[in-house]
Amino acid sequence: GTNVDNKEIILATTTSVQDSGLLDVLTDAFRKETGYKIKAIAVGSGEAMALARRGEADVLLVHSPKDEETFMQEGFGKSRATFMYNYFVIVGPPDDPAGCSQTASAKEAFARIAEKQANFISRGDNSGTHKKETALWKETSASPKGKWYIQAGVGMGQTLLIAGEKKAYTLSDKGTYLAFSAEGGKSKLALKIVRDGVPDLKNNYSVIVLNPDKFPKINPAPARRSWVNLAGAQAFADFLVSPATLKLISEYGRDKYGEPLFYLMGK
Amino acid sequence: MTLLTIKDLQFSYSERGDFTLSVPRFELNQGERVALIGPNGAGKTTLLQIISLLQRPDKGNILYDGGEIKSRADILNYHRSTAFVPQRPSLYNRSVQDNVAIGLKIRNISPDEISERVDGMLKALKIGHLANRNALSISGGEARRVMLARALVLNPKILFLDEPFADLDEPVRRSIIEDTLPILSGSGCATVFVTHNQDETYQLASRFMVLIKGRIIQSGTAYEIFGNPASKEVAEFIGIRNIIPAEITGNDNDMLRLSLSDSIHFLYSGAKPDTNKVLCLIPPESITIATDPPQLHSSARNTLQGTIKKVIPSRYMVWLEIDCNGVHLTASVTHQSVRELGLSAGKPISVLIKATAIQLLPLT
Amino acid sequence: MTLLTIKDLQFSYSERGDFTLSVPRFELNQGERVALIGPNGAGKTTLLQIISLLQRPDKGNILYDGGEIKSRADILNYHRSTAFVPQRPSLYNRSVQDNVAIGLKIRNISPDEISERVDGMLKALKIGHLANRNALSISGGEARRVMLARALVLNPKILFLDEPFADLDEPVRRSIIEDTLPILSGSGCATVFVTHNQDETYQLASRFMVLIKGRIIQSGTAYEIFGNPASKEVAEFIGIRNIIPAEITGNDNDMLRLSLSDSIHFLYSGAKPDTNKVLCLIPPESITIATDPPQLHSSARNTLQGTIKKVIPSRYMVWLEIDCNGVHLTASVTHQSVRELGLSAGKPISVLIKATAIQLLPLT
Amino acid sequence: MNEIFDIVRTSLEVSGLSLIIAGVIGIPLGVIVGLSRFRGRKWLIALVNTGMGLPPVLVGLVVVMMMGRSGPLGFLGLLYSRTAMVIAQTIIALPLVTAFTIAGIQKIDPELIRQTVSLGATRLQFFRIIIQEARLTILVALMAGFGSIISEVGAVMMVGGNIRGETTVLTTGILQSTRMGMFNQALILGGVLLAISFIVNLALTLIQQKRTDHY
Amino acid sequence: MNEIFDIVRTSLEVSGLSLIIAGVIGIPLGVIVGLSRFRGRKWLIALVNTGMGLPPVLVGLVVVMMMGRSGPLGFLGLLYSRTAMVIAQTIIALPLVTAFTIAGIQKIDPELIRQTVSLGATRLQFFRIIIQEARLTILVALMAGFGSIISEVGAVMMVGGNIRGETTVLTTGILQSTRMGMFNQALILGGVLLAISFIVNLALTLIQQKRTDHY
Ligand SMILES: Nc1ncnc2c1ncn2[C@@H]1O[C@H](COP(=O)(O)OP(=O)(O)OP(=O)(O)O)[C@@H](O)[C@H]1O
Ligand SMILES: Nc1ncnc2c1ncn2[C@@H]1O[C@H](COP(=O)(O)OP(=O)(O)OP(=O)(O)O)[C@@H](O)[C@H]1O
Ligand SMILES: [Mg+2]
Ligand SMILES: [Mg+2]
Repeated sequence: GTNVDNKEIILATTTSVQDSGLLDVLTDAFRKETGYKIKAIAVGSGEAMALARRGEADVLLVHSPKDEETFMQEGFGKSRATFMYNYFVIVGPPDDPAGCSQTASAKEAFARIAEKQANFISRGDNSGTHKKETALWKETSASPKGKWYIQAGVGMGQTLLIAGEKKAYTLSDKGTYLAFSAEGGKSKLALKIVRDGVPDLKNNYSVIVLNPDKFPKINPAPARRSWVNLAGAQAFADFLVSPATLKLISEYGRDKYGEPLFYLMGK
Repeated sequence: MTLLTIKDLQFSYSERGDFTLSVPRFELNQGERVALIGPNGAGKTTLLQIISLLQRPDKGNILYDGGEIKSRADILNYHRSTAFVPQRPSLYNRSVQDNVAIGLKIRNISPDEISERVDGMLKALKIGHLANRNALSISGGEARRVMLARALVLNPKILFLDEPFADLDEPVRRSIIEDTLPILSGSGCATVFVTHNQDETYQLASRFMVLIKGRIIQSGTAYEIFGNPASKEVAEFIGIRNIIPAEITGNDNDMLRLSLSDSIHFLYSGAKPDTNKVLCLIPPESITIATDPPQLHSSARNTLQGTIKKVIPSRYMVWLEIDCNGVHLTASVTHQSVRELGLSAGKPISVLIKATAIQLLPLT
Repeated sequence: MTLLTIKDLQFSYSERGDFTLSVPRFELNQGERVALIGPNGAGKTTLLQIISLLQRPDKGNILYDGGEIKSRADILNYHRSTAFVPQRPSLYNRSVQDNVAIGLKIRNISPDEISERVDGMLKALKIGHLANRNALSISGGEARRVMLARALVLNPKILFLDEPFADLDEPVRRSIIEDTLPILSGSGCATVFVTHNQDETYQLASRFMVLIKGRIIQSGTAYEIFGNPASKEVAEFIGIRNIIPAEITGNDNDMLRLSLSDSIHFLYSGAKPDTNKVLCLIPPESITIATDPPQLHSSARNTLQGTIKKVIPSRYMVWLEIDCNGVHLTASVTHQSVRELGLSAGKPISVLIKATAIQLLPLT
Repeated sequence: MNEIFDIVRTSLEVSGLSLIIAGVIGIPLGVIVGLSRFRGRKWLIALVNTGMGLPPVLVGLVVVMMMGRSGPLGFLGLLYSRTAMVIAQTIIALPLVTAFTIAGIQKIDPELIRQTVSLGATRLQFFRIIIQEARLTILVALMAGFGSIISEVGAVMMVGGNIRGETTVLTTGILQSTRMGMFNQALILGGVLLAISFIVNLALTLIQQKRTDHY
Repeated sequence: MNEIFDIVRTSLEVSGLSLIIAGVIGIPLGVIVGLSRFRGRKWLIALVNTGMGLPPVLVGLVVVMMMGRSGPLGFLGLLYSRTAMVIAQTIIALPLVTAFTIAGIQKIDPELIRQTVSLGATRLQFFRIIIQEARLTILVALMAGFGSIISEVGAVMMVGGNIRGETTVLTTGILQSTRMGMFNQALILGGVLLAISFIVNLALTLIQQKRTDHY
């Protein structure tokens, strides 16, 4: 087995969880409860899984369901639990030239944008959000190509800024959007949410515990057979789905934005 | 015609209080060659930099061609009319040719004329073969020649030279001193130069200024300076080796009697100084040596007996250190005399000193 | 005792083919003072750098104290036994005191001894007052003294000096030449020095080496070099101003008859050279001047009639340029003779040349 | 392949132009500051040196705030364009170029500077001669400037937006590849960047060292 | 407030230590390369100069790959620690420090170098004296090195992971604040960074300029 004395866990996580501030709350609570120390590396979901494939992490917190499935199929993950979600939002210019606010689903909204050739900023970086966007385009069967479709390979916050500058639509996680418009005093976003809350904008977050057998130790080092701190990773995954934690998650953000930033699965 | 007038000059290096340069008045005339001489650290370089407008004085006016130098344009015009060769060669990281041409280029002379003048000057200073070499990889004397070429090629109205001949070999130094500079002066160029080589100054200067500790102590012709140094410092600096304390003890046929010791007395034909205690200066070149029996020369009135202590041959003459009953004298004689009189250490001789060659300074 | 031996030395600056230094053999003995003289660019500095192991020769062996210098340790030991004063003062950006102390610090001398020796040396060179000044803001001559102090304070076994006196004032220069260096030699230190000042060389050197275009053309005592230059180049370089083409046209009482022109003939008492066409060298100091009527001196056998063209006074003597029926001669005489004989430009005179002073070189 | 080529071109164009502007401003500025004696000069030099430590991210942030729509220069609509990238990179390169020009100028023998004045050079001629004399250090200054901006990612990312085919440069490309987990592509782009940097530097170094060997 | 203080301390510790290591390696290296004549020296200099343009992101990537668990140095378990950050920043600062040391050394009068040899200095003494003589340029080199790493974000982010309270430094803090839309906090951190940079540089510049004014 893995060494119980190893009190450090490397968590590769999507930036949105860290940027929303939830991660700090969770890791602090976890540490208090179990004594484990979490080293949280906030990268995109894409990089997070790439790092994990190389064995650089013990546990993942990601939101890219398709890739997660592949990841599991390849045997990199020992267990996966989708434990919370929130919604992506489609944001766009306040005058909503493509009329997305009149649509009933994200798919429809994307189709309108493509049809009107309204500017759209894509994150183009294999992040969870980008994967979601790609999936949505696939559903609409409209091909996102042309001058209106701008691929900015930057983080979510900056993508929002670019969208604001270029009077463009974009797909964002809600937390980042709220953060950027709330403290936007200086660079107030010239954007509003044009589509929200529809089922196909659901954004599922999963925790994946790495499979230690995939990462046998090559160099002899004391006490551990695998790189992966399985015990710790498992403890964190268990912690996340424990009732107390779930309560914490469901309350998070309510005081600041009047609504929670994340919802529990099945609720 | 007065080219340059300096008035009430005052300067000191900001960080230090122990050196002040102070020149109440200095004038420079067309065609003149002024030698600025003085001990190390006297302020010669500093003064030269100030009067060539490369160092701003704390106080003082500088007039060029009758007009006071005030505006930027005046300064530029002055720099374009003058040339300055610093004590330490400072060359650009370019070819020798380009280094010499640079002043002309600055003056927007046509390339053809530049190349002609530069070539001529390089030949004159015998550095034609270096034209295309990088100026940072030549020998010390070659570098000095390039510095001189750079200045001379400009045909300046005033030439400032700070130790310009230091590492030149004898033939080139001679040709510059005997030909190049006199020709320049002939065409009206005024020269102010600093050198520690007394032969050079003597041959070149029409006027001397002795600077000691930031002050001009004496100025005049070679004859005045070397024959009549104004103070003990000047006398020591110019190498009047015989500076002997003495006392005026009486008169003798219009002449004063000087006692150098109980047994040694000189006659002196100059004016009587204020005090009786004096310093007696005897230029080494005014001492004549005779072998026994003393053969009295007409113009040498004072005769002493002595012994040669040391014979120090030099290129064109020989130094003799002589002991005359406890008074030590240095004389300079020709190689010929040494040979003919068979002068050597230990030999007893007569020393003849012309009364008119002796100079007295009050002992203070 | 031989301190240093150089064999088969060869060097050239890599980028250029036109200069090669080549010294087949050079030996330096304890207490010797060797003057390396030669025109600018002859290779004196280069040679000095090589024998002080600061420049690696292309070829050649260097033996110190009998052993060949090979290992790093040999080199270090050599550097610690010698001292080098470069042509251009190069000081560290530190106080004067620290600049002088640095060699001693490198040798791990105790701080007390260092401070004592440094203080003494600063006083000896009259720069005690500069001890705490930054060495980059002192005058040229002061910098030179610091360089000398840095070397002398080490009590080296060999001292290499490249133009060490260039910008020193006369009194300090004299005290170094007449006192400091002779004392050092007395204690066994060998000195190799370069200078363009012939007075300095003459007084200081026990042996001369004339370097021209990278080759040692002549070596010997002052008497040999200045009295008997080995070639026209040497003669020109050392300032034998009278170098006149002549022809041997006959014999006269064991002496050769030299014809300088149709009307001017000399007698010459040396050996007959291989060719009849020769260069006739007449040292200026061996010419005696007499006013009319010609007063034949015993030792001056050749008398010419001439006119003074130019009188060039110098510090301790006077140059006369004389025209003798188309043959131009330069003579050096004393100020006293000039005064006593009333010599001035335009004056007709007799020129007396000692037959033994003339030297012939084959004209090639 | 074609895309890499485009990225390289963008990188070179943006950083090249920035370097030129930084040189045109920074070199004369460095000469002036290096040679003149005026009150507050030390502070100015400290400021310039501090500029070398100017965090590119901060430069990016400020440029975004100035050039964003709501910023004072927003009306130009230049954010997320190459122009904005050039502006940011110029700001980053400028202190470096200036600081090293100052350092280079201060190394010139004061005697040579005096000599240049005494030769009667006008201000412009003076500058030309001194810059030419300090050319080797200025070359190093430019190399340092080029190195800093061609390899800089924070600011170009923020002001350029890493828009594919438009403002993606080598560094933002590397970052993006990394984020996408495409480490190999990141390494390839890194290799290209290093190769460019090496070639430029080798050329400049050869020029530079050729001249100093004379010394 | 307390957090900002911690971040500042981390920044100073990491960059300070990196600078010290880079100095200890880079200064002697620069002196050697600057003074010796050996084959391939120009190439080495070009390489060092290229190093100045080493993209921090690339350095970060390589360090991640070397020190990651699967990398050859993985057994040390040092990724996402300050040690890793120090390693990355040292790699970034080293070429800068070396290059400017070389430039500074090459400016020293060759006569002075010869003089130092002729005084009989051992290799170590020689180094000490020459470094002391070039101290002003070396100071600039260190300033440039410090400036480059204290303001660098790409590499520290990748190898340090921006772990709160542990590997968050000023720059990653700025980036994080920006990402979270907290522009004010970003500006505050930026201000702190600039202030540190300015104070360090002012101090060094005052030392430096004090000495050169003598000249
Ligand atoms: N660093 C260098 N690189 C190339 N050539 C050089 C270098 N230094 C000197 N030379 C050349 O080598 C020759 C000898 O120079 P060196 O400095 O030894 O002359 P020198 O006899 O000392 O002359 P001077 O009396 O002018 O000091 C000259 O032709 C000179 O131009
Ligand atoms: N840059 C400087 N800063 C401070 N003091 C200086 C500076 N340059 C020279 N001095 C000092 O000023 C005084 C005059 O120096 P200056 O160079 O004018 O002397 P000098 O007469 O030319 O001497 P030398 O014959 O040695 O060349 C000296 O005491 C010297 O130490
Ligand atoms: Mg001087
Ligand atoms: Mg020389």
